Amino acid sequence: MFILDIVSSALLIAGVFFGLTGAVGLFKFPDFFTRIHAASVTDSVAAILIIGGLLLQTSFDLNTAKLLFILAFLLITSPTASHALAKSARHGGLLCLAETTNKPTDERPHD
Amino acid sequence: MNFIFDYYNYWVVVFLMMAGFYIVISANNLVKKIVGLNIFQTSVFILYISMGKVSGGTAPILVEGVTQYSNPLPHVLILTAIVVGVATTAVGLSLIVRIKRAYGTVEENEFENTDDAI
Amino acid sequence: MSLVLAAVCIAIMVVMALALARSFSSPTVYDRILGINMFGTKTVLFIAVVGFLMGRPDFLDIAIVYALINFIGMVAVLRFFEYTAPVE
Amino acid sequence: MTELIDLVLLAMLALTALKIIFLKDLFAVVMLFGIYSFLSALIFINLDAVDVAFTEASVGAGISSVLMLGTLALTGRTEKENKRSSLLPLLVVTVTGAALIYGTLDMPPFGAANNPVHEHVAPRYIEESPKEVGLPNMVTSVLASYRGFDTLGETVVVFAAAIGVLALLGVRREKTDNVRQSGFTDHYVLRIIAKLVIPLIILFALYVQFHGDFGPGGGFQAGVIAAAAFILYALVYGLPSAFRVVGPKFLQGLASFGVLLYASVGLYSMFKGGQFLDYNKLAVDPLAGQHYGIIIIELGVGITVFAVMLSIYYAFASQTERGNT
Repeated sequence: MFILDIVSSALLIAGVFFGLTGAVGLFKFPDFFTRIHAASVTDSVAAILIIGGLLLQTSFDLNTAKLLFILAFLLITSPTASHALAKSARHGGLLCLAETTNKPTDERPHD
Repeated sequence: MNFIFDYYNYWVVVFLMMAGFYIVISANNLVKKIVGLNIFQTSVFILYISMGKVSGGTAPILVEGVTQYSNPLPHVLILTAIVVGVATTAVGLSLIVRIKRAYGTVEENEFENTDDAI
Repeated sequence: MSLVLAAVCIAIMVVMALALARSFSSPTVYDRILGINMFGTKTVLFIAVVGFLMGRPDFLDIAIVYALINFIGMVAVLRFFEYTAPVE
Repeated sequence: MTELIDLVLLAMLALTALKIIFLKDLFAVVMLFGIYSFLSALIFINLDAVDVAFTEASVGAGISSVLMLGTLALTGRTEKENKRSSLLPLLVVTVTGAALIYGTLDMPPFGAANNPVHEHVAPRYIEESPKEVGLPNMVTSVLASYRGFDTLGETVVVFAAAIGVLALLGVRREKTDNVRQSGFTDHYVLRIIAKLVIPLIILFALYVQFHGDFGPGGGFQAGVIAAAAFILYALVYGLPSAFRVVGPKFLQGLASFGVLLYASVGLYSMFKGGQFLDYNKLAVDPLAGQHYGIIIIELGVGITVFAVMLSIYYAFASQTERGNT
């Protein structure tokens, strides 16, 4: 049990680390598309690690199944949500940093 | 110090209530008024649930080896209140949609300029 | 073990606060939506950890509901945003 | 630890409420209101009210926000500048708030086990309900059995709200030959994923419906979650496709069926010689009777709430799609 606890703690702490870096990236990155990258990539890694850490503390009952369901659901929906958001932003005429510095016109990108 | 820990929950609830109340009486836009009403309503829910909490108790779902449970009665009252709350919110919002169609605006101070014909 | 869980809990609350701050003051409306989405996914993890911290992990159902509603809310925001986007 | 979490969450809640006051962009206001609901649901979990948290997360954050967004699509998304002075409202709010704070000082301290609230009927519910009703979830036993009459009233109120919304807005069925393209036609990833996720959501709704006796959940929550699955379908694939799956007329029938199912349990128990909604008479063994009664009325509640929430959404969405061509 002792080893399981250590592994579980390590996973949890690593997960929280990724969550924090994602949150910092939300503020530090220069334009929207890099920010969405920071937020969503670290988000999915953090979810895997934290739920993995919690999985080691269950005793293979209904809770394990529920945790796996949450993990699967998050892994399906959260990248989809990020993708849809990025696509809507692109559609709505938001430019990434390279485009705004190269040609400062406000023209709408054709996709 | 103990005094603060005994009451801070109620005080924050009062603050939230007043925030909702302020939105209701000061906002011009009817949709924002509905949001304010909902904030007020949610703060009342928190007040009820705070009263039902017992320190050291746990959720009122029977488990072995636990004797101290939180009070289930406020939970029941609030559970149904939430569903009824969303139903009344829906009626309010549909009234707003009709107001927009009849008067062309949802800003409170612009109604004076239109006549009463629907 | 519960010490680690408590620390993780506090750290997730910090992340939630940061995401909330992002959605309070954001350069574009999409950043606001991004902050809110991140807030939602973090609350799912928060509920899971709190369940284990309090020793009643059978409340993971609520975390599932959060994940569901967060996704549907996100889709609804994008959908109705397309309708409302032209600001006169 | 509970107190610390409570304090941090309440602080976030207060900040969100403050931010909502000052924002002029109504779209952001509604999104922050969704966060506000989420945060209050977290507080409910922390204060042991798991069933309430379940309801608040699905109903408050989900359905309310979606309906408000639908309204905004029709009424415009910015609040106009307010020329009136905000001094008078501030004064009113300060005076009322001070009076309420003065009133809280007379209240019993937060969390004490011997508060008056905990000494009236609550001990009976906690000690006797597992024996009398036979369910581990006390909230469900109180909701469905001890206060069954009250819950019938709530279900009727929800039903009446649906009638009100439909009378005000109505659901316009578009003719099938000129169905406009609606929904996310170019979000292919979203369309595929929605197809994958919707069955999972409906499965989860059924789990919540029938597991509500043992864990958090029940008819109200399950109905809302099932409605959310169909709302997701309508959002992604457009309203006409959703009408082909579940038509508005069918939903109206379903809503009344749920209420009738609930009431008929009460009538049946009267017919068997008991009081209205006296589940003990439903079977030979009173405990089994309680079980049957609770399962059936929860089903009635679930069906009504599902149908009502979905028809309200249909009413709003058909207005939106019509208003923005």
